[in-house]
Amino acid sequence: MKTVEEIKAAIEAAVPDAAVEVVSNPSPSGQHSLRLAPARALEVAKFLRDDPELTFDFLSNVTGVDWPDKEVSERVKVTRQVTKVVDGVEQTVEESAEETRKRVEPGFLEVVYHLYSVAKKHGPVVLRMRTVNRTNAVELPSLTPIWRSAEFQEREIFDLFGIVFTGHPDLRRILMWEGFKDYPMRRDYVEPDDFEYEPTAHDEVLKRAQEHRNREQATPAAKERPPGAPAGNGETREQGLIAE
Amino acid sequence: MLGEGIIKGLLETARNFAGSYVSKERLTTVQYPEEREPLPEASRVFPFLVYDGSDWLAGMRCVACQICEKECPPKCIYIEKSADKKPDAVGKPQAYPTRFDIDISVCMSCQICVEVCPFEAIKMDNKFELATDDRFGGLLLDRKKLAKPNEYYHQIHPTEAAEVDARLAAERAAVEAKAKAAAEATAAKAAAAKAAAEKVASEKTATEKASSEKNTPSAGGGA
Amino acid sequence: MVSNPYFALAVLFVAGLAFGLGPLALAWAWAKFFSPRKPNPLKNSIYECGLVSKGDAWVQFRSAYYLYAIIFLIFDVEAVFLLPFAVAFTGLGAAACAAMLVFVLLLVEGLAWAWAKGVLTWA
Amino acid sequence: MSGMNVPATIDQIFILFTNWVASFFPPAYRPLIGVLLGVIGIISVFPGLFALTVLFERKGLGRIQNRYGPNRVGPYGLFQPVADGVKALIKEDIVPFSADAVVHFLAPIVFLTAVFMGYAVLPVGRNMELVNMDAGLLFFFAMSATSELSVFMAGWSSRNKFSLLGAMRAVAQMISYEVPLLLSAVVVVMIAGSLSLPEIVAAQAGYTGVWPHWYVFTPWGFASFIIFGIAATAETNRSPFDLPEGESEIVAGYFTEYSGFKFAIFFIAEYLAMISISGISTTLFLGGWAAPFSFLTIVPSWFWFFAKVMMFLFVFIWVRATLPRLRQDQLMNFAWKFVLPFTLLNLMVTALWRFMGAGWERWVVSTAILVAAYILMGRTGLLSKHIGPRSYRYAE
Amino acid sequence: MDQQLKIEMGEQGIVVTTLQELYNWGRRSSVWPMNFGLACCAIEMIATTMARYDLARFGAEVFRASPRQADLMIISGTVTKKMAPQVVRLYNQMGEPRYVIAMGACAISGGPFKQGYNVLKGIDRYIPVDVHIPGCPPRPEALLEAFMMLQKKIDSQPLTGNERPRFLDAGAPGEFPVPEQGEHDLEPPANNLVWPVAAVIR
Amino acid sequence: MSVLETKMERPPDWNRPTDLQPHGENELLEVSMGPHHPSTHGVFRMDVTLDGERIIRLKPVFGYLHRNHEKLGEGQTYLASMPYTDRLDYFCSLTNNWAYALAVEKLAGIEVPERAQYLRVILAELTRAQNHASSVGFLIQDMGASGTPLMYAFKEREKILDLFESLTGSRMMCNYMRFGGCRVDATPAWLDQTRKVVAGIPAFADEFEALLCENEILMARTQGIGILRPELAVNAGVTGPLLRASGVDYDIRKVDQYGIYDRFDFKVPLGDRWDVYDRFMIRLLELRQSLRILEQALKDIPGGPVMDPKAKIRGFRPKPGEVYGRIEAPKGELGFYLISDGSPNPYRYRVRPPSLINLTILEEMCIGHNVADIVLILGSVDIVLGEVDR
Repeated sequence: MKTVEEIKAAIEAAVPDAAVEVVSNPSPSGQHSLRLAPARALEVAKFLRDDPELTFDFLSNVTGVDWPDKEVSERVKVTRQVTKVVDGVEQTVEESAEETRKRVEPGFLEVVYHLYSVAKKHGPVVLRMRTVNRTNAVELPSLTPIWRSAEFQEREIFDLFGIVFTGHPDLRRILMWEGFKDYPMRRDYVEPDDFEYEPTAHDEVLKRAQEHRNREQATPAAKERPPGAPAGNGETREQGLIAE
Repeated sequence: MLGEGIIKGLLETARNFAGSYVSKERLTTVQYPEEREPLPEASRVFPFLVYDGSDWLAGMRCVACQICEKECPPKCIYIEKSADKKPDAVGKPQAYPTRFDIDISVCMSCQICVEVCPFEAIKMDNKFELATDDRFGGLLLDRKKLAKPNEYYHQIHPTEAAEVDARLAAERAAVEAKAKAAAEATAAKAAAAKAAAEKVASEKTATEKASSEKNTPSAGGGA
Repeated sequence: MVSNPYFALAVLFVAGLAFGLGPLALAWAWAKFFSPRKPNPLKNSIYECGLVSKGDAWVQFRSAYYLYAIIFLIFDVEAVFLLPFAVAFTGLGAAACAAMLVFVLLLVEGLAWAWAKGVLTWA
Repeated sequence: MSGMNVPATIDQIFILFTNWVASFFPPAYRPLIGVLLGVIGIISVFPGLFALTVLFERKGLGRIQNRYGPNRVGPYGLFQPVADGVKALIKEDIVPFSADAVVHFLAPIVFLTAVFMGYAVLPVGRNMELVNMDAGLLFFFAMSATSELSVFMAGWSSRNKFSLLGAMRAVAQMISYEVPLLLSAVVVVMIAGSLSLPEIVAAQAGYTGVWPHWYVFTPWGFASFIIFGIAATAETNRSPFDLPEGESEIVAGYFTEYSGFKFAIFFIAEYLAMISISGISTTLFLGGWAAPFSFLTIVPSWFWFFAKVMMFLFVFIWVRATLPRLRQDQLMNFAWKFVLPFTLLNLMVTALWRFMGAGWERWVVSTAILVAAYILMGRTGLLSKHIGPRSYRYAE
Repeated sequence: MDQQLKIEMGEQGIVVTTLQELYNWGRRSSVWPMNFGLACCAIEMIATTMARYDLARFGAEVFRASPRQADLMIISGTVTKKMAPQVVRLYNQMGEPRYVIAMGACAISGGPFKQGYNVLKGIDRYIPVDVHIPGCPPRPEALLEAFMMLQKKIDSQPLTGNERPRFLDAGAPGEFPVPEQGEHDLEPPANNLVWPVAAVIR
Repeated sequence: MSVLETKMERPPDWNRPTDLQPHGENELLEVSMGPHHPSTHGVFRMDVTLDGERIIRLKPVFGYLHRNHEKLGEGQTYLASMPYTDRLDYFCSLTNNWAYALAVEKLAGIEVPERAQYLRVILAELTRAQNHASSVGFLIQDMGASGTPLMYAFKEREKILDLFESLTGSRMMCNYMRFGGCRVDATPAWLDQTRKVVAGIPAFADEFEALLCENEILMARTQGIGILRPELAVNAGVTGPLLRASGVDYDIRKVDQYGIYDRFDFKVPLGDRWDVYDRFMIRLLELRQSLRILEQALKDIPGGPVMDPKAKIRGFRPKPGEVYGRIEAPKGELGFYLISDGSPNPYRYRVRPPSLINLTILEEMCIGHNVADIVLILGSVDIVLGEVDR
């Protein structure tokens, strides 16, 4: 099989303004990937599938990855103009110094495609695409028209990461229910706090349970309930005691 | 011919029907509450805590290092460490768990706690008849319920327990040997120190003596 | 009246009815005295694999039944005609049998025609 | 008592008992008593047989599947059906709010009553039938057709989609297998010359050597018997024709919305229908209550009847344990394109049989025609649908 | 039931006692489970009905697919928040008397998947559970044991009096509200009639 | 000749199968089959629109068993995810273990000792054997047989589960493989027992085939049903026996030769008619091939350690990077995609489930068929919901 660089060259020969970048992978697996520009992705994908030498007819895996905004602190060499008194005269000189800067690298969402060839029995080739940011309406082109196998996987990414795939024939939530608002696989997703009555002995859970209990007792519903109303199958259950 | 395959199938089932009256292979039911298949030795259900000797609290191998609590994938272990210390299996003073809970309504029987435990303190039980109608009380095992003697461990996993015991014994022997060596070393050191000290002392006394001797005349002289 | 065979049938009919209704009445009484029925909109809604049933089940069902029903009717009538013939068959001559054969063959032809026309293709 | 024939007494013991009970009443009431006792007999014996069948089915299935089956409730699990009955009685009866409550209620009752009516004409032993009707066979078929109607009632009234599908399947099945069922019985009527079931039994009486003159031992009779068996399986919704309740496809089919004892009634009625249709096949093809060998005639007739019925039931269970279900279009195709033509052919073969006299030639000719037709039709049927075993290739 | 008790009850009303025994015997001996599998535990549930363990010995191999005809719901596996309304609805559609076995860690508490955002932390937040079987998955024998425990429980339920089970009590609710799927979570997160808020005593 | 060597002709719009039109003026019936349905193999749901009994539209609905596997995997260590992989395809915990271990080993560059490789092959093939047998049993069960084939399959499965239990301690959730080997070594007694069980499987397969293969009802029900064209199968990412039943020679054991599969002599059966019967038969034939591999592996298994001594159980932190590792699981290609950022937890943990992707073409295969057929087609895809929804 061709190396990633060769494939890149082939793509660039076929789709001139493809703007493919090689992303190297430092792990021993050596699966380097190609980053596509979303604008030309469909053409590149079509080329990869139909090129007689490559024939990546089998799209195995489609994944989303969330890269949240991250604060990078780096040491930068800066040159700045400083007014100094040199030889008794005040002048502006350029001086280079090192300083620690904090900047926020803007986050993005990424989609990773793993391609194999069934006809030629080679692979994988890894394709990646990035969104511009992490808002709720980020768009990427869908590769489902090229490979049907992307259909459910892209729906899943839409469901869990919130990437909208343009050109997808049936983009609906797949795993969560219709009407669910969040994107749970994003790294900043906060899941609903429903451990409150969990009877495990973990302290934080117990604390939350206590808080919940206080909240619950303040609600009118709890007051309406007759004391000792049958709970469970007839027997009045001892209110879930955790005692030692 | 139409119907041939059907007849073949019918013969097959008939064979099984008749066979169920004669062959054990064709009547595989184990009538559970009365008959039981012996569990394989490796069989695992939920963890328990091993203790040595007869007193479950004193002999508990667990030193509340909380590794298992951290490594437990579903986070079903909860440990509180004691403030004081008691001697462990080896004899070293160690902390012990004042609280060791396993929520078996969460536990996934993965055995990772056993793998990561450096003290051979937590092992897998093979008792599976734990059904209960008590959602909370019945399914939260505290350290009292979890503690099982080493003999029980030997009973359910004999090979493994023997290995563990050998390992522990070796460790203990090593520790003892080390302790002994250390003790000897300390003794020797102490002796050496003593000797040195004595020497120093003797020298000192000698010098003192000398000095005193020296001094004495002067003192004497002074007197 | 009693010797009439239909009397026995009537008795059996009543008994069969009682065999069904008796336990139902008993079950009703049990529910009345001990185990109260608690109908509620959730319990008495239509079962559809755990979901709320959408749309009505009473729809006009496929028309293919119509053709089958007609063929069925023809052959059932044929069978009714055949039964008296069959009862008398042992005493009949070859000519009468040939006549009957023509009758049967006519129907067979009808079946063959329906078959050839694709009526008997249940898609 | 020297003049008394002991086997004959045992054979007629129920008749004698009835007469004995009736003798306590004024003569005018005696026929009434006879009828009542007969009805009581039917109402008690066949449901008892139902309970046994259910138990044996569950145990038999168990044995076929290498396990025991119910064996804990009572000795050897004998009380299992009783417990199920008690459970069904106390179970809550749910009628969906949107269902047609009247029809929903009537369907099981109609089913059960119609099935019971069928037993009226069934000769369960020598002189043991409730009604000796001239058109007994016709009456029986009329009643068995009613049961399908009630299945449709149940499915339609529930207003459940799965029930509806089940009901529609039941209708399709009924209209397809009613005809072969009737026509294969016509064959017997042709030779026996009567629609009365006792007379059909009588027509099969007698032995050649030790062998009985049952219709199943003739080529046309055997063919009819097989067709009748297939059609009967379909009529009673038994596997592999259990489409109306096809559990793996349409949940529980027409009785999806039935609970409590109404569901139990469906259950009972289905098994009773199965028993009664086994009884009819026994009567038509297996000589009814006649002993299988001439030297066994001392065993009472009712024993033989029930033994043969049990044998049928065993086959039903056996087939259920082995075969997967047919699909609806296959079921219809099989009925209209294989069974019906074959039945019509069999009709003609039967006529030929009568006209060929008593020689051995008629055996050869009718067997040859039927076997040839069977093989031909079976092959073309399978080939036209490209159905058959396959061989497989391996990647190099 | 010991002899003394029997005599006492006999004085009170032999009819009720006999009826109760018959009633409980019938219920206990003919528990038909619902053909209802959720996840991994369902496979062990199937294994329990298979030749090796043979649930049929107890008369319980009649798995009915329709909830109308089933007595026992074996919650065999993880109940997700997407599935929970359906489970509760199915439970509601079963005829009384009905029982629930929560099989496996997931059904009891969410089990190993407890931390998941789509996993219900125990089915007994919405419906009453009779027997819990811990294990992941419990062995088939454990299910059989739980089944026998359920039978014992049925046996101990009186027909009349204050101790009678919920479904014999006209005042007790027969309906268990189906939770709604909200924008972030199920609403309400639990049915307070069956799931009392835990009191924390330490 | 492979179908794929010919130039594939694609219809212009392959994205969605077109819905059929009802006959005449029939009213349509909208039925949801599942999530509680006897033949959906779990909590799967198909929203079908019926014209009579004919399917004219079908929408699969997933997520009823979405257990947040991937999210949980990102929140805990590499090792802690291992027992969770057992619960993906809960029929085949050992192949799941292997796929995950393989991915992590690739990510961190860990070698696996010889004996461990052999043990992995033995366990994976045993898993495949029991999975195929029970999947065929479930298929026939969906066809309406009252459990007999399933019972026979489970009888055999119990024997294999006994082996798993006596080696790994658990019947289903084995949690046996580790990064760099296997958790415990197999005793000679276990190997002997395995040889005995393996020797008994052919008799079972013969019996099973006699019971089923030539049964006319079974053939009539399955032949010509649910045809899946090879071009579509490849394009839709279908893998495993389903793909091979469509006549495409693609077995990852042969293609990637992961583990030590290059040492074994086995063949890949292929179907020519692409229907349900082919899938059923391919599974039975693959079962026979698995037995061949098992015999060879049990003969050749060497001694030695089962764990790479350098491998760490606790505090395992692979270097930053990413990997996609895949194996031929009994249901198809099971892959794990991992991104490491150097911390003890994977940054991204993704499972490529064969069952979910094999369902992509469910709609195409079902449309135009009967209600009775779709349960068969679904059964022939052989899904496990734990893997579909994760």
